[in-house]
Amino acid sequence: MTFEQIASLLRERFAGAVEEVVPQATRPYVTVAAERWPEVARFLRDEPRLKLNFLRCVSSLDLLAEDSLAAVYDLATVPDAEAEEVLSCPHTFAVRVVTDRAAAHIPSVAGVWPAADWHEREAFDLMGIVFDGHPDLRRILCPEDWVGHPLRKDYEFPVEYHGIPGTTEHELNSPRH
Amino acid sequence: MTEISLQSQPDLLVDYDRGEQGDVDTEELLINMGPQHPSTHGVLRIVLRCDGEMVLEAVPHIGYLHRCAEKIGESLQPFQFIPYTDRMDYVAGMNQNQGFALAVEKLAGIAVPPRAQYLRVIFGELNRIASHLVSFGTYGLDMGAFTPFLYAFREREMVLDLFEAACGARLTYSYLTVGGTTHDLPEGWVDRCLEFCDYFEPKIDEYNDLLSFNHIFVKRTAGVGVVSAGDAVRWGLSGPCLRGSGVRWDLRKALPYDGYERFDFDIPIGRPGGSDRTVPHGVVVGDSWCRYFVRMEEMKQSLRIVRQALRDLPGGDHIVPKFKKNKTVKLPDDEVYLEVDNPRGQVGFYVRGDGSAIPARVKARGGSFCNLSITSHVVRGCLIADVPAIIGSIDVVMGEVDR
Amino acid sequence: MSAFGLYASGGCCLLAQIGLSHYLVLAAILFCTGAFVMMTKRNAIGLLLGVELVLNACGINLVALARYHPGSGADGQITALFVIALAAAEAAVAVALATNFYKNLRTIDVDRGDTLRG
Amino acid sequence: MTRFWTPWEGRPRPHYSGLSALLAGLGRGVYRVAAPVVRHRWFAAPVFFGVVVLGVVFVWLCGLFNEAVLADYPVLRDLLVVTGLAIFVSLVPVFCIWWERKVAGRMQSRCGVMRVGGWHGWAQSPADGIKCLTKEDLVPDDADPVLFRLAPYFALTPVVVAFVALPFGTYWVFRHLEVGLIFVLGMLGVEVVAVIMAGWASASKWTVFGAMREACQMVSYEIPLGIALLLPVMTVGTLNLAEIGNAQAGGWHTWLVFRSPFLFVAALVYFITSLASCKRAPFDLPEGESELVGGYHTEYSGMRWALFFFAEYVAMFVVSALAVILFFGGWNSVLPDRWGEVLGDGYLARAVRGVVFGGPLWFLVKSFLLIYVQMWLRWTLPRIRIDQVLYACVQVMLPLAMVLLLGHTLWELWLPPELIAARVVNVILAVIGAGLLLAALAVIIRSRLNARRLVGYLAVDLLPGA
Amino acid sequence: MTKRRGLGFGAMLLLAGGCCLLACAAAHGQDAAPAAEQAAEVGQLYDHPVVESLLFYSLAAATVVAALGVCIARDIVRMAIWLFVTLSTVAMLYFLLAAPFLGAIQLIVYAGGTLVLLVFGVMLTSRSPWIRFEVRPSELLAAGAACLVLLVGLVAALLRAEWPEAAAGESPRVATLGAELLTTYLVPFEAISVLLLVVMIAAAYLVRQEPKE
Repeated sequence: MTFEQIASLLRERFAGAVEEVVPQATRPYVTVAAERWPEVARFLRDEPRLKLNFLRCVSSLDLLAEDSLAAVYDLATVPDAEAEEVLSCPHTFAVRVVTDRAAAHIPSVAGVWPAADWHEREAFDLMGIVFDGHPDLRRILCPEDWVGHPLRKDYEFPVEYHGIPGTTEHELNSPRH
Repeated sequence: MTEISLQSQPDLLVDYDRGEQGDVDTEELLINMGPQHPSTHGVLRIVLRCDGEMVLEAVPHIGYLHRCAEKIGESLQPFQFIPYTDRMDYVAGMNQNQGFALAVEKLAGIAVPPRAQYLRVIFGELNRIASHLVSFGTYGLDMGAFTPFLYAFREREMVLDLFEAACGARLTYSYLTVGGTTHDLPEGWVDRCLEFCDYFEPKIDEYNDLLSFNHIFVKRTAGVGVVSAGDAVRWGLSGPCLRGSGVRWDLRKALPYDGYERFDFDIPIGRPGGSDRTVPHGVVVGDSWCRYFVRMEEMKQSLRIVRQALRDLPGGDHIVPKFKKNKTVKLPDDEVYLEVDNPRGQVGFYVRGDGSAIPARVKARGGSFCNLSITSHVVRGCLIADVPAIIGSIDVVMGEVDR
Repeated sequence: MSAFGLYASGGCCLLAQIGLSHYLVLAAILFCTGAFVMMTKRNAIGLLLGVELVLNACGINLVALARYHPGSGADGQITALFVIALAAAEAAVAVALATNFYKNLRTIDVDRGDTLRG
Repeated sequence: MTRFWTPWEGRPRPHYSGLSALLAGLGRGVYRVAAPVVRHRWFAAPVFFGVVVLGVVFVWLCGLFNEAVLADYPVLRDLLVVTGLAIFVSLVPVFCIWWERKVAGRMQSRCGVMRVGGWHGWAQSPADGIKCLTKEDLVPDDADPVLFRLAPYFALTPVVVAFVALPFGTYWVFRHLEVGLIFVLGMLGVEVVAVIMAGWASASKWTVFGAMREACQMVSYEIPLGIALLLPVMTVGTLNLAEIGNAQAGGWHTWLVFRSPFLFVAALVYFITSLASCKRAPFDLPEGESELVGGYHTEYSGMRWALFFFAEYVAMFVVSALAVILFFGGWNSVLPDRWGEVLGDGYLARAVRGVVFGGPLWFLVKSFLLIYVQMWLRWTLPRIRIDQVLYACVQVMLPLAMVLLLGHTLWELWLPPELIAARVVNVILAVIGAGLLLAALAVIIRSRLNARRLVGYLAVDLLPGA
Repeated sequence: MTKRRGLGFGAMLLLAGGCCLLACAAAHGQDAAPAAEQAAEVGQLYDHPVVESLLFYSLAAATVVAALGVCIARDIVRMAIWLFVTLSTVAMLYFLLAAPFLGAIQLIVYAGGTLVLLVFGVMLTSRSPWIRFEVRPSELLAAGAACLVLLVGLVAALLRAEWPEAAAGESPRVATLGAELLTTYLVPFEAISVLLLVVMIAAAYLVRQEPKE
């Protein structure tokens, strides 16, 4: 199925959920309302025509202009083990879920794709998006006591962390963030 | 959850202290495997909850190698970021270069000359061989067999010599770059590469005789850490881990890039024991032995691809001419996500431009990162000696996990 | 007779010929320490150690008596052999008991295990 | 100004005190003197000259001591033997470690140690010894201080004491113990206590795991080991190692291993179980570095750690020596001993007889051959899992050993060696053994001849030593 | 630290020297076939009363000290180690008593087997190796007193009693032991072996893994 077909399928299935369809992008995607996202995800995974069973990546975005954060879910369909000859990927798909920057909350889909577990933890760690309903949401790459979320555009690198100088004087004088 | 308590109060890891009275202590023993441990490749730390030699629960803790390369990517031009991709999976730098270069090219709409594509395929596959050699050798180490490690590195040195002849670097190449490759091949490189292919092909069978079919080795790995095909897909495993579970899925076939569709090669997958002369009895699809053996077979396929590519290697430019002089590329206000098939699984790069020469967002999806996430699901109810067997068969590179 | 022997015999005649009673006294001391251990240690394994000490004392007795009793033949040594075998068996059972004890009562403090519940 | 953080800030200086300080200073002094000498290759020449001279003297002694000389001066003799044993025991690990590194290197298509001392890094082990002496000796804070320090000595002592009853030749033994075999076995078995001490006293979980594994392994493998040793004992009818060795003086075919098929298999069983009992691969679980960081000696460093390795290598020699004495003809050569009578009784004749017709030389060669097989296995095989170790012992080795014992008993009862059938079997087995040895030799020669084809010419040309 | 290391060396030398000397003493009276005359000579030498008494006193001292160590040590593994020392010194005493077979068996069975078994028990019953059991001082006093009385009584009785102070007789050879075991003592021998079998089964039964419900 092409992107347009999947998008229209979603449109008619979840009228209000699909907020925006961007087919002209190099990698087209649809934007889904955060509160409806889990059911959409479950549909994408279980719909026999799609079977988007493989979560490739969860990329978190800091859209400073719109003052919002976003998580982009890249999906693909992986044929079953029995399929000997199916070597081409039936279809791929991408969903973007936008949330408010001040209080970033997106329902977790770790229950739909277990692969989302660590991806969402990473997004929470580096971008500060809180995934509601995540089994164990805590920092994964940064230390537990790290301050702030590094990938935000307005992030200030700490001057010192446990006696380790973080920002050198040069960077203090000419910040690059 | 226990994980949280472990993480937030590290002194819980000391489950007894000798001063206390009484003879009864906690039944379980909390063991801190890593970050400095001979068999946790790199700085992986796994907290094992053991009952005697039996592992009840394993909680991986990562991030010791975190450099936030993505933040760096947001302040550098693509050409400048290429070296950082090397440092992610430092065992398969070429493939990382290739992935990022492809993403940027797709975003900026750059067409790569055919010779460059062939060179990328050749070097990608050679680096797949080198990386699988490392994984094979270190897996032997994890099993307590020291010798295969040195054999593997002996051969890897030859691959590295080829790389050095081509780009001058032996570990972090930055050779495959946006628009092609930084240099063209030196004189006589192709002959040396063919020589290596002829030399290396029989070696693979030798390694199989030495380690893969060794009775002890099979006993140690067969049926250990079994991952069903469904689990593998659900947990987002990729590369040899996914194929070891019997899923015939390879991006080089499924979503071909750099003209992989030109070449003729097979996708080895895990097979049940006894199904075929080369698979010893007792092997279950998706166990450590399958994951390991898929790599051994992939090396042969890589040799096939390299031979074909060397055979009909076209002439012409090795890089888009305009990049020979000025190495800036304007990224449109658009986004792209592109995955390539690394030795360790699918490595994806999400690049988002904002009209300037510096990307607004760079996200790297590490294959090892996703493969490692299944650890706590698999390492349960096995023996302590099985933990290195499973981790080694998943074959993580912490640089890629922590990025 | 060698030079060393001559020198030794000339040197110190203070040390009397070692006889049966020396060994018996030593065995008695060993026996009492074993008894002391059995009385004071409340750890099941500790008790076991005490028993081993006592058994060793009796082993010394047997062998010494056999040695200084001409004509006794191999009796003493063989009995001591039996003692060692029995000690091994007893240790095995005792450790098994202690383990079981611990499984059921979560302790190997014998004073705390005063119930008959398996 | 930002404070720049240095990783070595506030790190304690290496701390020596008392005897360790003395040893450290001594080691440094020795190294200062030795290093420049060792660095120049010309030092190798006199060393090897000396080695040759010593060899000649040794050969002479071989002949000289093959009769009970000095029997009238027991104290002098004992002093001589004890000194010799001390020197030998301290040389065995030094040589074996260097040798193992060379063997490993060759098996891995590299050269092993090459630098220290010039010729093939012959001085590597002494240099390592000096290094271990000068290292700061660490005792973890939580460790049980006394037991932690005692454990290495408890590991080394028994295996050294085992040499009291270990004959290198008919008269080359400190004491002819009537129960020599059990004495040596007991000493080998005592070593496990040291390992448990070390593992427990280190107060580290890895070491405790190593100690537990060692305990399981030793206790379970001692049983098939002992049963396998019962077969030759039953055949010869004594526990005295010297007598067992002399019972095989009739030449190649009279070695006990060829006496009956059961003994033939028993030798194999003994070898495997002895691997397990001295923690050699594939049974090196107690120190399996990929699972338990260092096993029972994780927390040890410097001299104490070196003592553990001394103990391990000496134990390797002892088990190999036992195998040689009990199965492979001890110090007897492949030629029947009585052929040597024709040589007469001159000193020269004695020397020749001591070299050609059995003597410590043969004993050492055989033992070190077995040690070589141990190294060979170690650098070839992966490590077994603990449950597989115990399975292999209880389900395979133990029943096999028992069957062998029973079968050999019946064999000795029904087929006394005079019977023609027994002779035939004996000859067949002897031929098989010879065939195996020759096959091994052939393999070695072949691989030497076309290393390029086996390893690959690229690899050979890449060898640093090539 | 220095003293400790010295202590280590001392322990090694003491153990090694002791074992060697005792092995010499054990050579007494046994005609090891090829070196009969020599062994006899040496036997005579080491059989000298002074040497023998020196050996005995040093060994007895070591035994008593180790036994007291078992009493005093507080955590169980240390007790086991002390017991190990006691067992090995007793084994040496067997050598001194011209019962080398017993000595070797003691080393193998006790030091090798039983002790490891004990340590096993310790580590199986408690994951934390450092076990302490506090006993009330009153108990200690009572026990100590009782044992002291017992000791005094015993020693008094021993010294009072009239022992036939015969010189050491010819001690039986290992072959004799074996023959005796299979002839005179056949019944108890078989009984012991049956007992061992029963014990094996019993132990396996006691520590069996209950099925998880």
